[in-house]
Formats: sequence, structure tokens, C-alpha cells
Amino acid sequence: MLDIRYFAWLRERLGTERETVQTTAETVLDLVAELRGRGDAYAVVFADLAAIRVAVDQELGGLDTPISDAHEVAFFPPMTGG
Amino acid sequence: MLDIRYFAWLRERLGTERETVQTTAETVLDLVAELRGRGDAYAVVFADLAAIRVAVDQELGGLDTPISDAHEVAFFPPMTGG
Amino acid sequence: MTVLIQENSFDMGRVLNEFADRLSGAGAVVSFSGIVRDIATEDLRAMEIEHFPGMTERALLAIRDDAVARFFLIDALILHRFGTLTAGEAIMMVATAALHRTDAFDGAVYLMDYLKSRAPFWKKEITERGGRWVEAQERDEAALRRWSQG
Amino acid sequence: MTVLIQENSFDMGRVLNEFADRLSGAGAVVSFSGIVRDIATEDLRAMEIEHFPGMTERALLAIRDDAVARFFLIDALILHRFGTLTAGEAIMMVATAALHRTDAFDGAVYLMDYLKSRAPFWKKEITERGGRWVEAQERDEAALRRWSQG
Repeated sequence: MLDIRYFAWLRERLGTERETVQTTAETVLDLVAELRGRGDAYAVVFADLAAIRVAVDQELGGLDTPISDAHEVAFFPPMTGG
Repeated sequence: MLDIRYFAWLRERLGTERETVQTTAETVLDLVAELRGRGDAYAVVFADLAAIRVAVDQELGGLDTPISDAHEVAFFPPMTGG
Repeated sequence: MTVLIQENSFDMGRVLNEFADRLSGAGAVVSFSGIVRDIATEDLRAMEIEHFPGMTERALLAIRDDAVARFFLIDALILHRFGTLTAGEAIMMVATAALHRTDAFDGAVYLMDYLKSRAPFWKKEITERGGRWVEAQERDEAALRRWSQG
Repeated sequence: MTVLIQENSFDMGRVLNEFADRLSGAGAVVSFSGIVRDIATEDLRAMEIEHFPGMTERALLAIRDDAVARFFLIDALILHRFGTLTAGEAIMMVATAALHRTDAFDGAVYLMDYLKSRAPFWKKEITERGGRWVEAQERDEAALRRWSQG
């Protein structure tokens, strides 16, 4: 079981901030491919991967980051702190 | 009549912070040449002109700054503010 | 208290004094405070700041420790607010202390560059027309790249 | 009160707050405080700061106005003490405010670079061995030259 979290406009578009999925995805990119199949809102949110950042177990990662042992994957737009 | 002021180690070496001189010096360099003739302490203080800065009427100047119309010339070491 | 993440407002002078009072041997202290600006074209009703609790603390601590090591800082502090703010309010603050001014300044600039693009905060501007997520700026990525050169 | 030259100590947090409270429209506030450091090899009994009353005010105002114009600052402040200080005491402080962080940082660095070498202050360290005038550093002249390039 993998926790997935969404922040900012991804959270708003999907209407959810957190969900738990059963997955055999080995990388972030595998997971994105699965999520895209969950419905139109997901297809729209994950249409442009250049606009999305990811954290695996609260560390910034990339599309090729392995997630087989991960507990949590978070998707969000480029950060705007400061 | 021209007011001359000395700061920091120049003031200490000369034992004076201010004096008034009668001079026909046209530039700072002319004035320095006159002052050097005033005694050993002056000769020592003005031996190395690279180690001295000058302000004419409270504006930073150089050896060639004209002083014919000046009221005050100040000599001091490189500044160490901040 | 080198990293503070809070919803409440803060007193930047007090934060600076408390930071400076703890120091020993510092010759230079730099602070940066970020303030919510009004938008040029319309009234900003509020600025909402979302963050990722847990990851935010980890990210800020890592950024802070990197800056301390890289610029030989005697101490460094990051304070960042979340929640709903209005124009004129202070959003965040960093402070650095070093022996010499160059390290204190560089450390503070480094902290800000990383906070802008590598800490999980997202800003949303609320105006009478609705909400708009603030977009990341290419210049902020460019600022980050300077630190990996040379 | 954009330039303050005083013998008394000051509260850096209070100076920062008073500076920030007067601002309108700023997005970024930077402060720098300089603190008397102990000397590595011997005990510093005191740091004496001499200045040139009259010229000091003129020089600081000119440096402050140059920084405001050059970096589009919303406001800038310089505070500098003279007289006898001891280790750990704050000597001076600058504060800058701008729309964006880069201008606020650059403005503060510029103020410090000019204060170091172009404002008529002279520091003398007093130790048990006597007094020693602090010598100007070549690196401070080098820092100034950066601003005349490009």
C-alpha cells in the first residue's frame, strides 16, 4: 500500500489531498502511468510532467526515482517559498 | 588661512588634531611639501603618501586637488569603518 | 530553534535580537525578511500559503545545515509562516551570523535562493476575481544554478 | 532618520522594526549588523572608533543616496557608532528595503563595501600590550572595485 499526496493546484484539481493505492509500480514514472488511467482529472493533472515535482518519502525525487520500498509519494507544482 | 586637521595615527604622531596655517599652496601636494618642512614629525608622517588619504572641505580628494579656495584640508589613514 | 514553521505572525526585531543574543564570536549578522506585497493591478485580499508538514521541517533543516557548512556560519535561522496572510505582513525571515560580512551575506542569499524553489511551500493570491497560484519564476531557478558553478 | 551617528549603544531589533514599520510596498528587508570581535591571540580590552564629525554625516548620506538610486531601494538606513566599545557590542547597522530580494541584498552589500573604505571612521584596538590602529584591508578595496565594473 502506498500513500499518495497532492498539494496546491493538483490537490484542487483532483479534489483530494491524500489517497492510498495498491501498486506494483517500480518508479515514479510507472506510478504516474497508472494514475493517468484513473480518470479524466488525473489525465489532465499529469498531462505535463515538466510542471510537476515529486517527493518520495519527503525527499525531492524525479520520474526515475525507485518507489518499491517507499511509503509515501507526493506530487506538487514547482515550489514558491520565501 | 587654512584649517588643517589630522586623524588617527597622524593626529597621534603630530600631537595635534588641528592647526591653522598661512599658505599659498595651490594643491594638496604643494601643501604637503610645505608641511614636510615644519619638522621631523611632519617629515615622518608625510614620508609615504600612499598611506595617507585627504579630504578638502570634507570631500575626499587626491594630491592634485586644488585648495586655493578651500577652508579646510584633512589628512588621515585609509578609513576602516563598518 | 534554528528552523521555525508557524501560522502565527512574528516580530522580526525580536527574532533578530534573540538570534544575536545567543551568538558568541560573530562579527557580522545579516537578516532577510520577506513581506507580502500588494499586486500592481488589483487588490490582494489575502495570500494563502500551503506547505507539506513534515517534509517542510526536513527541507528547511537541510538547507540551513548546508548553508552553515558552506559559508562557515556561526549560526543560521529560518522562520517561515503558512496559512492566510494579508499585504504588509511578514511571511518569513532568515538570519545568519559569521566572522566576516561576506560569509554572512552569502549565507543569507543562499538560504533565500533555496527557500524559494526547494522548500515545499506554495503561495496562492486571493483577489476579488478569485484565487491564483503563484507561478515559480525562471529567475529563481537561475539564482539556484549560480551555487553549483565554480 | 536615514543616517544615525551616535556614541550610545543601540537595539538592533528595535532599529529593524522601526525601519520596517515605516515602509510601504516593500517585499524584501535586509539588515546587516557589525559586532566587535575578540582578537584571536590576545584579549581585546576595547575598540576605539574615531570619526570626522561633519564629514561623516555627508559621506554616509551620499553613500546611502547612491545605494537607493542604484538599487531602486524603497528606503535605506545607516547607523554607525563612535567612541569606546568592547567585544560583543554592535558597532553599526545598515538596513535596506526593496520590491525584490536581489536589490535589497545588493543594496546592503554596497552600503557595507562603501562604509568600510569610504566613510571617515578609524578603529583602534586596545589590548594589554597597548593600542593598535586597525589597518585597511586590500580585500575591502577589491570589494569596492566590483561596483565600478560592468
